[in-house]
Amino acid sequence: MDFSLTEDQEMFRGQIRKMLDKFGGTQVAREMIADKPESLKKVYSTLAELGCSGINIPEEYDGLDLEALDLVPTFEELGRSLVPGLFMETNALVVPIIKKYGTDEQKKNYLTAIAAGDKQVSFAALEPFNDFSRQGIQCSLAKKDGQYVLNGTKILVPEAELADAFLLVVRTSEDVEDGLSLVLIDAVDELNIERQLSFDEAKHVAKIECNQLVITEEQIIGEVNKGWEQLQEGLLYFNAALSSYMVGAMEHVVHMAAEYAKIREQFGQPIGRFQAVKHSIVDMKVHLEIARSLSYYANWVVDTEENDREAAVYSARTYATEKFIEAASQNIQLHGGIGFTEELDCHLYVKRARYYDQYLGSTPFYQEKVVASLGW
Amino acid sequence: MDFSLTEDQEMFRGQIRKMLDKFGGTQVAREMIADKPESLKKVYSTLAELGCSGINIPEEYDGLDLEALDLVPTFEELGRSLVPGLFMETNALVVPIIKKYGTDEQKKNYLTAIAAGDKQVSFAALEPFNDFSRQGIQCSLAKKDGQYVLNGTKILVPEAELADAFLLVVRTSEDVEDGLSLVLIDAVDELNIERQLSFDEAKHVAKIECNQLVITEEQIIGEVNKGWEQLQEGLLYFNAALSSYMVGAMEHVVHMAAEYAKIREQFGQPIGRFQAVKHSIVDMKVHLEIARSLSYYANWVVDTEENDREAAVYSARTYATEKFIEAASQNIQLHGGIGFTEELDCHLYVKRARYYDQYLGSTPFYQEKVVASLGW
Amino acid sequence: MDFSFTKKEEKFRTELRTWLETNLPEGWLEGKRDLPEDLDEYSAYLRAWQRTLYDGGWAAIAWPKEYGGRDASLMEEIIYHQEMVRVKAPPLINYIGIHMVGPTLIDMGTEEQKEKYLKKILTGEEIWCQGYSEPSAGSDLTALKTRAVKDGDRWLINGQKVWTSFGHVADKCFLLTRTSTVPEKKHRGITVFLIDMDQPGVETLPIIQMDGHKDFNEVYLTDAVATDADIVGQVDSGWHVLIALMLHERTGIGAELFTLEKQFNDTVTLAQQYKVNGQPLIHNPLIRQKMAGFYARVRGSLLNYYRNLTTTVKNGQPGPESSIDKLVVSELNKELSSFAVEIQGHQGLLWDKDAAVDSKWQRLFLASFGQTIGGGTSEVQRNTIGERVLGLPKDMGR
Amino acid sequence: MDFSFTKKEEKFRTELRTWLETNLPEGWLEGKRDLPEDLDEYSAYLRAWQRTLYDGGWAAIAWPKEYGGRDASLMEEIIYHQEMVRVKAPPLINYIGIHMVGPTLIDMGTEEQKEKYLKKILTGEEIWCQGYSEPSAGSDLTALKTRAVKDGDRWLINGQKVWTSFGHVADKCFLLTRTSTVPEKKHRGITVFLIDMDQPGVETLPIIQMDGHKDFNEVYLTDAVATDADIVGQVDSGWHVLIALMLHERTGIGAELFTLEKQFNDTVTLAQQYKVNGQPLIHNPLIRQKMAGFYARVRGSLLNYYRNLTTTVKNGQPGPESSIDKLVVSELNKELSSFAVEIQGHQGLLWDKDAAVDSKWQRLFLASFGQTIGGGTSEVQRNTIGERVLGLPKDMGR
Repeated sequence: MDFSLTEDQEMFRGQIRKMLDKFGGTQVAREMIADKPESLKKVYSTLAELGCSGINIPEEYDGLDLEALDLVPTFEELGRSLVPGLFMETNALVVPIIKKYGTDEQKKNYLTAIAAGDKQVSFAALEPFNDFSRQGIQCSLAKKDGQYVLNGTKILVPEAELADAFLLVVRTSEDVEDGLSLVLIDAVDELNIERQLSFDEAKHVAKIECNQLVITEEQIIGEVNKGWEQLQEGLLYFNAALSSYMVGAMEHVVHMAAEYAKIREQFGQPIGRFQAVKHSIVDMKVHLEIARSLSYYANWVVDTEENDREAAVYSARTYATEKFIEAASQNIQLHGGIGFTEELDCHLYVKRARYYDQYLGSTPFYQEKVVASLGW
Repeated sequence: MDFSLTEDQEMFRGQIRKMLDKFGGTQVAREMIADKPESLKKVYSTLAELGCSGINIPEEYDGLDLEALDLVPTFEELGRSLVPGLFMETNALVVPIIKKYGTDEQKKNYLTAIAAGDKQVSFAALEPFNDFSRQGIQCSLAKKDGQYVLNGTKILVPEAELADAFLLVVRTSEDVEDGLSLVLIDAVDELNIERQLSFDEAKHVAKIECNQLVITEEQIIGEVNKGWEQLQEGLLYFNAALSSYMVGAMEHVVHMAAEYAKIREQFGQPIGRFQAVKHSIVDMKVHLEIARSLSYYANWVVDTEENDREAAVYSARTYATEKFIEAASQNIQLHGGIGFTEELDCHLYVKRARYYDQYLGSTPFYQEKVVASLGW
Repeated sequence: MDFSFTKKEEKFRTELRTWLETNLPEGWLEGKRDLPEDLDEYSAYLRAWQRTLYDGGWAAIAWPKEYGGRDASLMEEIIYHQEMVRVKAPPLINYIGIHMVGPTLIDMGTEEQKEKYLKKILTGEEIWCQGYSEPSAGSDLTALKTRAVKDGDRWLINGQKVWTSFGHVADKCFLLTRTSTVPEKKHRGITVFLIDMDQPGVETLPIIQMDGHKDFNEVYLTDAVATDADIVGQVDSGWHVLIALMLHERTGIGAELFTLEKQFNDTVTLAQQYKVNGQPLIHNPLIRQKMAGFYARVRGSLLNYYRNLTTTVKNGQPGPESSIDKLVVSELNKELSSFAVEIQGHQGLLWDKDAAVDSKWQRLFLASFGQTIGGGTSEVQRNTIGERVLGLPKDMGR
Repeated sequence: MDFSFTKKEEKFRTELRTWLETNLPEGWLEGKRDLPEDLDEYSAYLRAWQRTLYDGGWAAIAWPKEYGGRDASLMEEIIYHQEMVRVKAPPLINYIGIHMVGPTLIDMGTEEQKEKYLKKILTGEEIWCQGYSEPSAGSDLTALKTRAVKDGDRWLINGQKVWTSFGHVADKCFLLTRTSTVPEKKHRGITVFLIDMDQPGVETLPIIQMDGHKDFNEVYLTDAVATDADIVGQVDSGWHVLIALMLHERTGIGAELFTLEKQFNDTVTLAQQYKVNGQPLIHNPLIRQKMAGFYARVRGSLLNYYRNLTTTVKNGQPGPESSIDKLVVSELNKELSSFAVEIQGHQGLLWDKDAAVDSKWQRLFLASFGQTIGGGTSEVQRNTIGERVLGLPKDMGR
């Protein structure tokens, strides 16, 4: 038994951390708040140069043909600096789906470009006043006169303006159980993209309205009306990746809290001497380490056929989301007044934690999946 | 506005506390563990002498015709010393039901005897592997050849051996919504009472099996098939009383924890100086005070026609049960090893907290009642 | 036990309510409640509102009549806060002047100080701020380092204050300074000055908060000037003044509790009206359960406040238990506002004009982080309760 | 990353499993697992079980072969614990001898001590207890007051120990005493003695716990006798011995985690089989949600343990992070056993033979209160983690 990342994986983490430190860590996110995506774009081209974007892509499409686990250092480091962007959506959601359900043509078109860092794909799933569930998807794709016509509204589409393509979940049948399909849209120009104001200003989101948009059969991935099942495969990889991202972010939160508690003095003591402060940081640290263990395992198990594949991934996700927002919130409290300022990074972590807390499904949604997958 | 007990009520509290202190506080409960009910019986006759058992009984039945609020000091003090027995079942459940729904004959028989301290009534509602709900009541009362015949099993009937009578909830119709009735049984000899081992050994419970037991129409309270609705009136008073009992118990728990934290030294400090200990006791205290405010209001509102009558009572109950078990558990932790011994009282409070936690309905059961009563 | 108000109290409520209906800014009651964004306009708007209050005799009801107040009872103050919350009245720009500085001057100011300041506090002509916290003196105010040194017949003050609310609009500051570093106990050697904000030695910089607001300021003091006549109480006895002042702030927490109650009621409405997949949230059993939990806690906090209030009315001063209220309301507010965002699902992430219903929930959530820090962190509150209410031993360094 | 066991490890598992199937007490595997109530019979029964383990070569697998062990690897120890939990094997009556005293003597005992004690530890001929805690030295062991004073060529020991597990059956005690009160640092001046429990100066009284059990004892020492030959290490250097001993207890927490996992799985079965109003509990959405939460935490704790174990295997010693495991498992155990009682509704209040399913849940709930206290309270664990893992400043008095 060996439950740790390899030396290579850890070395790779070091490279990425160094690179992001050069960009100033959270500076990339802060520039997005100021609507300046240049640094983010550079980070992404550097990631591609380092080979990140090809990690989980087969060799025949110019990838490295490695596993989900090999993406963990990248995601943790991106989380540590709260780098926004579409890396997770592209490599941990779209890539696994295309690998498993895409046609040769789709693989050739998408995987090669993604491996090269030339294509970032966003995910348009959420709709206004619906949840992320079969019933919640009402955006419709109807076959009419031999053509597929798309109508409806998607909201909270991440980084839509940076996206080269979109994956959409759409309704192709009234059947609640089996009525959804997955569609890839490249023709970004034809989409009506409108920026939405985001609670997490460093994470840009947009509304997409499709009005009689015509698409071709080739844009549908896998089987029509089986989109929700196919999406689950992608969600497994995505949630494993998201857990790692949040672990990276949490790690930095715990670091901030502990280091501040060592130097900040009140009542003649470093505040880390007070048990209310000390124990609170300890609890954050304990949760972090357990989240990390869950996320490592999730990223390992997702590439296996183990029985607990779903349960492990969704447990990692729910645990990490819950503990990340808790730690990020507590970090502000521990910093006191200064933690409440825009100047310090504390609030950026709370906002991102809030952003991911219910992204693509709430905790009860995923907990029900855990229980169901275990056959309870 | 005056949100406090009157001086008379507080003076009355003093009398009861003095009396119970003479009995050695939790000594009464400890003697019940040793199966010696003598002290408990004496406590009850003393309470009757002090007039407690007639507080909420009309003057025409030799009572004091006071209100639920006037019972608060008694219940708090009984809780403080964890005195078991049927005082709450009798005065806060059976009395309100008989007052509202009983016939003149029933009132005369029961209320007069209760006021005099000559009759204690237990409550037989719970059944094995059912919950406390309409569906959960399956014990049946059927009319057959002009006679009422009772069949079925009740469990966890409190202090059955001390009871002079029992109130039973039984099924008189298959109708799930409207099929229950309330019955009073005096003829204790005909009941098959069998002691059950209780997790809270100071609180005796029993199983009652009724096998073709014949009862008369006069033993039914109020309208047949309307028993569940009528019971709700009693449950309001009972849960208001129970909140007070738990507030009294919690108060003693907080007192124990705080006093121990002042004298116990470790690492050269009284442990109450350590924030982990101090803040934990503070949280217990905060919860206690809020529980007390809720319970005072519950006992006031229950005798009014205010809109929030149900919401207030059930909020008091759920808050008090939740915070009492939390405080009682934490009290053991704060005492360290000695808190884990049989010798100290800490564990008695945890066991009683556990006993009441789900007694006559769980927290979700009562929370749903709160929400429903507010029309949300 | 009696939850009714007296006839006199009800009359007071009706009088205030009627006055508000006539005198609130145009359209306010109907929902036009936007305050100007520009700082000068904002300040002018709120000064005008305070002047209106003053003209109606509603600016400082708790002050003695001789100083322009109404000699209001505690219950009347409570009613005042309830009514203000009910109509979501504009903020009181001279809150610190009215509720803290004024009563303190009435209590321990010189005749000259009363003469000079009280009237202008009432009218809003002079807005006050407090100079308390410093970069290294937050929870521990005794660590303050801003020095006041006698220089001939004047005092020169040097140092830095932080978290000064209303600092950017204030004309005057109630300033804590260190005038002696000798004594063993650090809370001796502090002196309170009443200084002009509009002088060359005072520079104010806004602090940008995590919610984008700029409610607080850094105040830099470089040879700021005051005289003996500007001292409140005695030199080196500022700690007593500070404690007296805190006691005067007797009903602020009530206003916060009424606001919490209002926000809870709004959350109920939100859960009833907000639909997911066509179903109102309130039908969701998990949400129902949580709402019932909040109901118990919000009601419990309010009732507990009323119980403490009863003690205050009966004894003439608040008991130590009343220190519980601030901890409870700030922590509960934090959880409630988080819950209100959370139940909106992914749409809770939309902001401002794109918010699913009203971005006030998101704003409340962000602002709530400040409430468990400002005015004494929850950690310090717990120490105070532990020591004052339960008699537990004092913490390290206290 | 690799979650498989090596062939050698799997062979080890099979060997042990086969041996257990043959050698466990009659009917044990089928569920006849009642231990004798009478103390002497209980002791005899478990000594016999240990003798069986010894005869099979399974008493102390981690010890070096030369002392009667198997030189087992860390992974083999883990497998050993997993298998023992799987068959709910009888408790090891000489747990302290095998896992703590023995390894410490092998490490720092004299040749005479090794000769005299090791074999008898293995066979169960001599049962050991530890004399650590005292009435005023619980979390703070350095406060211990039991004095050992040289009297001619022997030492006389006076004082009181408490929470001595196995004290009532033990033949020998690994005893912490104070031999010097001079030094500034209280953890100097402690000496470890190996003493006879069966001597006039030693009296043992059982402590009745809140769950009715008597697992621990008070031990009164009145001129109890030891000699220089009974000292482990040097006079006044007992703290080092203690630390060495704690490091030897390297896999006990693993056993606790495997037990926790088993209990969680049993809880799942409970929720599937226990019916209320004819419906299995597991159909209740609130219960499903909580079970999913526990699943994440139990799996997370186990995985975290494996991660720490990997570090230990790679570095030859555990990292400071492994101190997290004890806190996590004891707190989680407390919540889980409370949950298992709670979901039984009112029937959770029935006890022993009247229990709705099996009163083990109620017993676990009560016992769980001891786990966050014994072996270092959760508060002390948090201090240790804060200081050793995060480098936070030391607490008062430490």
